[in-house]
Formats: sequence, structure tokens, C-alpha cells
Amino acid sequence: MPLIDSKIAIELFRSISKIRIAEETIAERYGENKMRCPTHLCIGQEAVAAAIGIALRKNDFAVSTHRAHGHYLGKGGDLKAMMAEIYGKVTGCGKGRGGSMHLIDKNAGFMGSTAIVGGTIPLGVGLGLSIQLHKTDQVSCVFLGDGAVEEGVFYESMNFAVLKKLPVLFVCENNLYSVYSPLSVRQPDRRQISNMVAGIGCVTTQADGNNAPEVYDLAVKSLMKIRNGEGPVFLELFTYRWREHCGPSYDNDLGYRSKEEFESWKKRDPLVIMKNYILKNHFGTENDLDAICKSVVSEVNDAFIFAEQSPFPDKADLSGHIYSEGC
Amino acid sequence: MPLIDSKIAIELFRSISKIRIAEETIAERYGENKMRCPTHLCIGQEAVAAAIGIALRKNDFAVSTHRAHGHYLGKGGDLKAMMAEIYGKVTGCGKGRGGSMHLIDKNAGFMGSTAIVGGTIPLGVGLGLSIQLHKTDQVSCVFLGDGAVEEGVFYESMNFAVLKKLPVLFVCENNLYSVYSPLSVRQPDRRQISNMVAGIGCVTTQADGNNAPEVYDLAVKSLMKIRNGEGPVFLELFTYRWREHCGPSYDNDLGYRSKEEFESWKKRDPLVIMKNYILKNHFGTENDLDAICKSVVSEVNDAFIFAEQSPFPDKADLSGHIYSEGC
Amino acid sequence: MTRSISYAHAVNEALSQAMKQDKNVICYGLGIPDPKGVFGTSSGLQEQFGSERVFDMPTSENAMTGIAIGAALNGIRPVMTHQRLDFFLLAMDQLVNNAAKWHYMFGGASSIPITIRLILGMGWGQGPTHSQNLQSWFAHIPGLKVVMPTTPEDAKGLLLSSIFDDNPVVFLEHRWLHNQDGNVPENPSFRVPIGKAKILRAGTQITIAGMSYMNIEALRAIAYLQTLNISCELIDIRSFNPIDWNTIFNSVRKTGHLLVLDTGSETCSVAGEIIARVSMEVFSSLKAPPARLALPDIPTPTSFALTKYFYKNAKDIVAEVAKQLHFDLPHEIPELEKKCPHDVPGNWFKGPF
Amino acid sequence: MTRSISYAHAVNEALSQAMKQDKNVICYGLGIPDPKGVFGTSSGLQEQFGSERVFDMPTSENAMTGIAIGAALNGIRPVMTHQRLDFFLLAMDQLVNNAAKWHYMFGGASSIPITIRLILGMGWGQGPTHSQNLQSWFAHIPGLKVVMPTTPEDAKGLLLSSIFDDNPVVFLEHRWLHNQDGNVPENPSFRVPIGKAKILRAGTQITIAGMSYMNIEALRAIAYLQTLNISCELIDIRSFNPIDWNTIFNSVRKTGHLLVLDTGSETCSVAGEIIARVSMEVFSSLKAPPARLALPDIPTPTSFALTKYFYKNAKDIVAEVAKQLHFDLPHEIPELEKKCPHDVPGNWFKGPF
Ligand SMILES: Cc1ncc(C[n+]2csc(CCOP(=O)(O)OP(=O)(O)O)c2C)c(N)n1
Ligand SMILES: Cc1ncc(C[n+]2csc(CCOP(=O)(O)OP(=O)(O)O)c2C)c(N)n1
Ligand SMILES: [Mg+2]
Ligand SMILES: [Mg+2]
Repeated sequence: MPLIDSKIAIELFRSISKIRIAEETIAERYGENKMRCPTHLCIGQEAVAAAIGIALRKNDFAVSTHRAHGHYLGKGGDLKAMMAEIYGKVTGCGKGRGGSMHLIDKNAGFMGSTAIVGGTIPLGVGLGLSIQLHKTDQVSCVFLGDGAVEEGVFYESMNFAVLKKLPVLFVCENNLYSVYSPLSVRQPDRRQISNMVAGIGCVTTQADGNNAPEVYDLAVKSLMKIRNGEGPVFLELFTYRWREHCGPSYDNDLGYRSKEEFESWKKRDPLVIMKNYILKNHFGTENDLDAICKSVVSEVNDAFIFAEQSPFPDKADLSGHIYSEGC
Repeated sequence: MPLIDSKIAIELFRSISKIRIAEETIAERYGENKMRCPTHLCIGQEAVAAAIGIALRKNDFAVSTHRAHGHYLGKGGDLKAMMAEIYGKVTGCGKGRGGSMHLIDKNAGFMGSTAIVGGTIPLGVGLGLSIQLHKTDQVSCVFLGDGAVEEGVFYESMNFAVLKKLPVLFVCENNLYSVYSPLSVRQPDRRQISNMVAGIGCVTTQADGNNAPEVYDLAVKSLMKIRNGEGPVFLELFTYRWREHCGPSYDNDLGYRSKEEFESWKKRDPLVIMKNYILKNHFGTENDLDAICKSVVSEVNDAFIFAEQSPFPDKADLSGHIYSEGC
Repeated sequence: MTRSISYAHAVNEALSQAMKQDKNVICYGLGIPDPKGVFGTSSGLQEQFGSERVFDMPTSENAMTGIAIGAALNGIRPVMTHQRLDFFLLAMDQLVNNAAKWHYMFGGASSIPITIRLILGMGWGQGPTHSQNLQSWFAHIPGLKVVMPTTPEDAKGLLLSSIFDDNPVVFLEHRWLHNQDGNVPENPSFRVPIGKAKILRAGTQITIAGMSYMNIEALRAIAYLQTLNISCELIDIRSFNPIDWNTIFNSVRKTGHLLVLDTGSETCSVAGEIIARVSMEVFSSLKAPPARLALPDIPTPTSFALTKYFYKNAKDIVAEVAKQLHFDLPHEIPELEKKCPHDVPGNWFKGPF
Repeated sequence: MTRSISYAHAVNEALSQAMKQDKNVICYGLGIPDPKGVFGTSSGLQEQFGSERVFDMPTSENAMTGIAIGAALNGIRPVMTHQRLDFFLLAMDQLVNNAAKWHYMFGGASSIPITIRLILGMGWGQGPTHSQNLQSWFAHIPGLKVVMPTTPEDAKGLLLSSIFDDNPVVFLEHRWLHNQDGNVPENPSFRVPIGKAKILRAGTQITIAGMSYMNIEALRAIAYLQTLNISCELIDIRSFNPIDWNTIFNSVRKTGHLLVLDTGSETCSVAGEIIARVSMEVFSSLKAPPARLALPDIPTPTSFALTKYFYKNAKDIVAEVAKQLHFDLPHEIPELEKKCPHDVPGNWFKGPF
């Protein structure tokens, strides 16, 4: 049983709720056709984002993927700026240029997410290199999926991170699918991603990605090692995406995954697991948790209002910031 | 002690001699400035090329790298066409377009070598896929160096070969260097390439790459498994390049590797090891071996004469074969 | 027999007929056998031809391209598909250093009959990394063939030609064309030759050389211009390597005016190449400076509010023609207003991609 | 103070001075600290600045580019070097999908101050995969800056500008320039601005816009043409993104004639772009069709006998000028014959690369 105190437990619950409620609201309102960009929801996978985000320090770095809402919020990214970005507004974290797949909040150490599978992995390693050069005790965290592991750039990046003992935490959310493709058509039978990565020379662990306290505990221990100069750590966290790969709906009707599989994962809802953990440990009451949810709901609503009411970028904005002026 | 009969032993000796003498002659005559292309000699590494080449069947495929003379000759590639290619003549195996770094002899199953590190690895895997589709019992052999292992395309190719259980033999010549760079600046401490590859899911073995009988024996056993449908095999063979990375000279004066290291490898000359093996096993006499060398010398001389006397391509040749006419 | 089918259906039919004609044709790519079948273009193929010849793949774009090349060396004709051109940037080494050069650098000893289908995105927030149109990159590389069909008929005919061509062919499909319908011959031996442009509309006053989805906008523009008695000749360039210079030159010789439309960014574009060649080769026929309409040299923005100014449409084409032929336009042209938001191909499109 | 040093030395000096000026400048690439020091351009740097800031790397071009980008996000200014541009094809995804777009797609929140030195090969059998000149690819990508200096002075000044520019800069070095000497200011604050062309020779009758090594051939051609009383203006384009259109347009307005020289293949080249823009923007100044001299659309052959016809030189330039200005040339022009074999930069060069 991991050692999580009540404060952390409540923080985890709040973070999971926030990600869940923000994304549920996106899903609900996507049909209004005002969020006009591809959107990859992480509902079902929130425990990883919440636990890692809380385990990291604010000045630690993180980079992420197409499925980044959770990582961004978990790391402390600005919810309003994210919603405005998804709505294409000039108040968005990327002034409306990036959309859902390209999020950034440098104040929160969230250095960017992009839509090319594997594309930010070397960036996270490069951030690790910059930390080593600057001799601070920060850590760079790279979020990636099980599909990204298949990209050569993942392997090259791991090799370099291990070679230079860089302060990088790799967080691989193995949700069993890349779009509609199960692991079986992409990776060898009986492959354990974490074992393979161990072969590259990295310290690795597997854990239940739906159990936030477990992930938090693992992350804290890993971060200690990394800050100690022991080199990168790779976590393989098993979890499951509830909705379709891209877009707001459920897609179990498509038949690429079984109803049983879906149900078995849904039963292990990260939010419910977290809630039960808190209740069991008497870290809070049902009422406490309801209050948190309510406050999150109103925070999310505010963010949608902010996004809706924010202005669009105008024509002149199109050609700004193509180049940085500094030189 | 590997089980090699006298016929194979003599073949191995002949092949090693041929590669050695051909390359020594290139080195000797490079200063004439008639071989006007970058040339990467494999002197010191011939045992691998000879043993694998003989273990493979003629209709098995092979692809290789910038350092391909040995692999080409070992697989049965036409020596005259190779020399003419290095001289830039129209009788060359690539009509003078490719030079030393781009060799081909489809009659010998040598499907091509190229100068981009790692570039032919997926091609060898693709040949494996074609074999699986055609349902023949051929094998595709991929020669690669320890540097190529660092390319993402190596990893991606391995993953696919293992995923599909393709009939591919990977032959990695670990000669400790990539140009002037030792393994220590490129790969993690204590990395064993073969262990790492095992993590990807491939069957692997290490062996002494300067000992032709050992390599031959290993190759034969591996090829049996591969033809049996058991999937790819990866061999890591330790060996050493005697001369400079590119060009005809020795370069120990540069100081990137120690004289002791060089001498210790030179003492384990693959040609001498093979010779002693034959003599010890009474597979042949000194005289027999001298006779082989003489015949090889004259074969090599003939090839140089052929190359020198062949015509250059003419202006019209420049624009032929940009596109294949078939459609 | 000819019937009206969608562009996606035409691609699907070409794939299926090619696989029937030659058992060496194989078809793979991320999502090829999945329930969506790459916008329907690969639906049913795995059921028809089995999972040995039709398969999904790891997210390993570079190796999978090299694997196609290797298989091609032994007689296979792989068709590889990417849902976005942008992902294929990972494979430039294999495409350019190997596929494009193999036939030449080995003196013709081998050829590389591979087809690479790249789908281009646009609209609905595709944004900077899901919408690049890099046809000029491919056209710049000797040894590649490059086609970009506009009509369902050409989609089928050019895809069949690509698959049975012995050279590496980059086949560019614009996502906004997938749902366009058109007449397509059912005949499996139907082919459209690579390297020939097509005159989509004959005309006399200006040559418009267009490509892919921009031709759809051009057709709208031309229909309107006709009401003003302006006669435009619209050439669908279709093939970017080789380019059918004769058709373009002859048209300019006739009209004396040239406007080139490009779906990619302006600098070093295919449109620029066409203007350069026309200026060099038929200079004396030009009655006015040639013009081009391409994307500005800006990464693609995501916001609905920004893409509006980023992409070009029929109105911009009409304006360019008016400028070159020196006539005035009304301030508002209601005929040219799109019936749906600018970032979707039709009202039926509701995202997410 | 100014003294005459080689181009390679100028590059080396720029790197060393940049690292001295800013401890955030780091320098890596295959062979950077090795005994040959990438043709001498990186010699001594590791000794001077230590192995934390100057290091070799694994053969992992794509990741190492992304690592540069990531480091740049936290204030590092990485200079990455590749001994051949061709190897960098493995890194197009990181360059184009990340580096080029990062600043724009995040609304200016971050910038990517990286410099990528790419060395271009030529001669002595460099062949199809060791000699590509893909400047037009880079120029086509919004968000990149692209420079290709000709003189040692510009090599130093543009490299310093590139390193201290906050954007990703592709810095293209032609191998045949490394040994050319020229006057270079010693001052570490010396800079040559990115985006400005340079008039290498003023003239009146024809504008020759050249780049990199082709300028050396152009200077030989111009010296000869001067003996015929033909006055050429030679512009070193130098910067391909942005391109200094004003300098080019003004020159063409003056001369009425344009010849563009390119070290890359013809179709969709930078040369084509320049001809296109000139034709569009200063059409009425052109007294004759513009021309270009680039490589034919053929993969680079290796054989000495084939490269002779593949590469362009001073004789070809003279012939193009004569054609455009309508004058006759003698059959033989001994002044234009090179004093060494065509495939080496000088007799001192004996291979192997
Ligand atoms: C290089 C590249 N190839 C393909 C895609 C298409 N694509 C988008 S998301 C995705 C799935 C990736 O799977 P995984 O890494 O497991 O992340 P998940 O979606 O499961 O979170 C794919 C293949 C892409 N965006 N980039
Ligand atoms: C993609 C790429 N990067 C770099 C190079 C330069 N290069 C040529 S050979 C070589 C060494 C490769 O080392 P290894 O694979 O061990 O082969 P070896 O030379 O030792 O036989 C390098 C780095 C290249 N040709 N291609
Ligand atoms: Mg996944
Ligand atoms: Mg090596």
C-alpha cells in the first residue's frame, strides 16, 4: 500500500475530477460545432496524468502527445487557456494556432504537446539535456503512448537519455490500442514494453495506470532517483481509453475491441478507485468529494464561458509570430 | 569446436584470401587516383563476410552497407564488375553510377549496398517479407555495423521482422567504432547490443567475428532455424577494421584508438586463424594454401586489368535508367 | 461501363482490381484494415484478399517504407498508405535516398515498383502538422513519379497506373475530394497515363493550371466568369513528375495569360516551377506577368478564424483573373459564397477529422 | 582586424567565438570532436569548451534533432552538424513538423534557436547519396531560415547570425568552399545579417544570381566575359529564407536580363522560384526570357566520366550569357579550362572524401 497522505489524496481526486469533467463537457458540447479541431479525449486514463502531474514539481518540464488535455491539466496548465485554444480563440494557450493537439503552458512547465506520434519524445530528452547543462535538479517528463514506442525516434531518444544519464521520466500509457489497432498487429507476441526498454539500458517499472496512489508513489520514488543523478526512468502504466480515438463519442459499435474488455476496464474507473481510496482511508467524506466536484464543475463552466466569450484572432494575427524577432 | 569439413574450410580460406587480396590491391593502387570514389575497406573483418557468404545459399538475398566489398565477394558477387564499378566504368555492376559504396549482383543474390548508415536494414526485412509472401525457403541477410544499431530504422525494422517472424538473418559486425567514434560516446556503458536486441524479441548470439569456422557454424545453425519458420536471428560478431574508416591508409597516428588495441586485434588475423585451422585439422598443406592465394592473386589482377581496360560510360549514359520503362 | 461513384470508392476499386490482377500487389498502412478503412478507401480489402496481403502496421513510417522497397526488389508491388502526408516526413530518407535513386544508381539492375498514397488534410482544425501539401518536395527529386488526381476517374486510373508502374510513385489524395462523385469506368484495365495533364475546361482568354482540390474551386470560379463572358482554360496538372509541359505551353501560347493554383506554400512551389518554365520557354507569348495563387508562407493555423484567410478559394481565383485581364468585379459576388462553413467540404462534415 | 583565412577556419572561428560569448551555445554532431574535426571546422572546440558543450553523438539523426529542439526550449543554442546533407533526410520530421512550426503554432510562446550545419558534397565519386543539394526543400518550409554562404567572411558572419538568431536556421556549407581563402574580420561581434543578398560584382548587362560554389564558377566566367566587354552583375543570393527580393529585382530592372545558378536539381529549385518571382514582379523589365543553370533532374552519378557532364561550370555560364545576350563565342576557350580534374576542388585533393 503506497504512502499517500490525505492532502495528496485529495489533490489526486481533484485533479482526476477536473480532467474528467472538463473532457466530459467537451464531449457533450462537441456537437455544437464550435470546437472545430480533432480532439483526443483521455477519459478513463486520468489517473496517470493526475498522479504524475502532482508528483512533478512546478518547475519540472513535461511534453506530451495528441492526447494531452489530461497531462496539461495535471501538470497545472491553465484550463481557460486550454478551452479557448480548443475553441480557436486568441486567448488560447497557442493563440488559436494549435488547437486541442498543440497545448502549452510554460508557467506550469508544460512545454508543449504535438500531434505527430513520437514527435515530442526527443524534445523531452533535449529538455533533460538542458537541465544537465544548467545543473539544476529539475526533471523532464515525457508522456507517450504504446504506439509511440514503435517509432524509431523513441528508441534513439531512449539510447541518448541512457547514454548521458539524463534526468528524464518517461511515462508510457499503454492503453492497448493505437487508433483501432491492437498491440497484436504492431508489436511482437508477448512483448513487454518495459522489458524491451530495460534492454536499452533504462530503469523500468510496470504499474496499474488506473490507480492514482500507486502511480503517484512510483513516480515519487522514480523522481528521487532521477534527481539523484541515476539517469532516466521508464514507467509503463496500463490503462484504457473509454471513448473513440478521436472525437467525442463511444465507438464500441465498431467492433475493434470487445464489449467485455471495455466493461472490465470501465469497472476500474480511476475516479471511483480514487474516491474509494479516500473513503477507505478516511481522508475525506462523500460530502467533501462532492464539494470538490462541484467546485470543479464551476471551474470548468467558467472556462467554457471564457472560451466562448473570447474573441477570435483577426486577419492580421495570421501572419504574426512566424519568426521570433530575437536575434 | 565447430563441425566444418575440409571443403568448407578451403572455401572459407579462399574467400577470405580473395577479399583480403582484392582490398590490399585497392589500397595499394588507390594513390593512382583512378579509383575516384570514397572506399571503405574491410581488411581485418573478412571472416564474417566469407563465413556468412558461404553459409548462405546462392538464391538467398543479402544487403549491405558502405563497407560492402567483403559481403559482395563473400556472397559470390562478380569481382570484375566490382572493380570496374570502383573505377567508374560502364562494365561496373552499377554501370559506374554507384561506385564502391553501391554494389549489386543480383545473380549472386546480392541485392544492393548503400552509403546511408542503416539504410538497407529495412530493405533486407522487406526482402524477408517478399520471401514469406512467395512462400519460398530463402533467407534474407542484412549486414550492418555497430553504428547502424543506433538508427531508429534498425529498431523499427527489427520490430517488424520479429512481429511477422520473417526469414531474416541480421549480421552485425561490431568493430567497436563508427568512423573515429568509439562505442562509449554512442551507446550506454555496458550495453551488449545482442542483449538489447533480445529485448526486442529476436533470437541473438554473440561470437568471435575473426574466427570463420565459428561464424560459419553459427550461421548454418541460425539459417536452419530461420528456414524452419522460427523467425529472425541476430548475430553480433566482434571484429576490427585495420585501416582507416574511409580510404586506403592506416590511421593509428590519429590517436582515436590505441596501438595496443590495434595490435591485439591484428594478432588475431582472420586469414591466419583460418590458415592455422586448416593446417591443424590437416584439411590442407601450406602448399595448397599458397596455390589458392596465387590463383586469387591472378584473379584479382585480371579484375584490375578488366576494370582499367573497360570503357567509361559516355555522355548519353548520364540520362539513361532514371526511370524504369516497365509499366 | 461507367457509373458515378465517389473518389474514395474509386480508390478502393482501383486497389481491389489491382490486387485481383496481380497477386504481387499488397496493401498496408496504419489503419488499412480497420473499421474506418482510411476514409473508406481500403474497406473490405482484407476480407477479400486476406491478412497476408492487406495489413495494418506498426507506427514505424521510415522502416515500413524501406520494407516496401525491399519487397519490391523481389517482385512485390506494395501500396503503402498514410492518413496524413505529414507522418511520411519520417520516411524521407527511405524515399529519397533509396527508392528514388535505386534504379539509376545500380545502372538499371533493379526497379522499385512501390506506390505511396499520402492523404492531405485541410479544414476542421487540421492545423500545422496535419495539413501539409509537399508536392514540390517530391517533384524536386529525380527518380520519383508524383501524381495528384482531382476527379474520381483520375483517382482510379492514375492509381492503377501507379501500382503497375515500375517506379516509385507518390500518389497524393486530397481529403476534400474523397466524397466528390464522378463518372468512373468499371473496367479493371482502365488506366490514366502518368505524365499527362488534362484540360478540364477549354477556353481562350487565360490558362489556369490547377491541381487537386483547387480545381474544384477553379471550376466554381470559371462558371462565374463565364457569366461575365470571360473564357478560361483549366488544366489539371495531375502529374508533377513528370510534368506535361506541352499541354501547359500550348495553352499559354493560345491564351497569353497564366494563373497557376497550388495547394501548398508559395515559395519553391510547383506553381513557381510552372511559372518559371513558362517564362523561360514561352516568354514571347505572355501578354501579362503570370500569376500564382498558393498558400502564404505560413504554417497552417488551426483556428476557424484564421484558416478563413489562409486558404484560397473561387473568389480569390476570380480576383486574380480580373486583375490579369483588367476587368472590374462587383463588390459582392453571392454566386461565389460557399453554402457551408469555409473549413468543411460540405455541411455533412461534422468533424472530428 | 581582418586577415585571410580559409572558409573552414572561418566556420571554426565563428563556433569558437559564439561559444565564448554565450555559454548556452553547444555544439554536437557525428565526428565533431574527432581527429579530423569535420573538415577542420570543429577542431579544438572540445579542448576549449569541454565535453559537456562539445560532443560526438550516436548515429541517430532524427532524435538528435529533436533533442536540439528540446534543449533550445530551455535556453540552449545547439549547433548540430552533419557531414553530409543526405544524412539529415532522416530528420525531416523533427525539422519540419517541430522546429519550423513551434514558434507559430504556440502563438509565439517559445522559440527554437537551433542551427543546423549541413555540408554538401560534390566530386570524387560522392555519388547519389552523398551530394544532394536540397536548399529548395528548406526554402519551401515556412518557419525555417536558410543560408548558404559563399565567402569565408560570410561563412563566419552568417554562422554567428544563425547561432544567435532565435529561429531554426539551416546553414549550408559546400565542401568545395572549405579550402577557399578570404579576408575575414577577427572581431567576435562581426555579423552578416540573414536575409540580405550581396552583390559580388557590379555590372550592367545581365544579372547573374548565384549561390555557394556556383559563384566561384561565375566569377571565373565573369572575368572571361569582361575580356569580351560583357558586363555582368553577380548577386550572391546567400539567404534562401528569407530571400532578398529587392536586391534581385533592382538588378534585373537595371540589366533586363537574368540568369540564375543553382547547385541543386532543376525542377522546383530555388533558381526556379527566383525566375518565377522575377517574371511575376518585374516582368516588364525583362528584355529576354530568363534562364537558369542547375543540375539536370538526375540522381548524382559516381563515375568520373559521368560527373563531367552532370555538373555545371564557368563554361556553361559563359554559354548561357552568350545565348541570352546574343553574341558568339570562340569554339575553344582555354582561359576557362580548369587546371585540375573536374571532380576535385584543386590538385591538392586526393580523396577519399
Ligand atoms: C507519425 C504519425 N503516424 C501516425 C499518426 C496517426 N495517429 C494519431 S494518434 C495515433 C495513435 C497512437 O497510439 P498511442 O501512441 O498508443 O497513443 P493513444 O492514441 O493510444 O493515446 C496515430 C497512429 C500520427 N499522428 N503521427
Ligand atoms: C545516416 C548516416 N549518418 C552518418 C553517416 C556517416 N557514416 C558513414 S559510415 C559511418 C560509420 C558507421 O559505423 P558502423 O555502422 O559501425 O559501420 P563501420 O564503418 O564500422 O563498418 C558513418 C557514421 C552516414 N553515411 N549515414
Ligand atoms: Mg495507445
Ligand atoms: Mg563499426
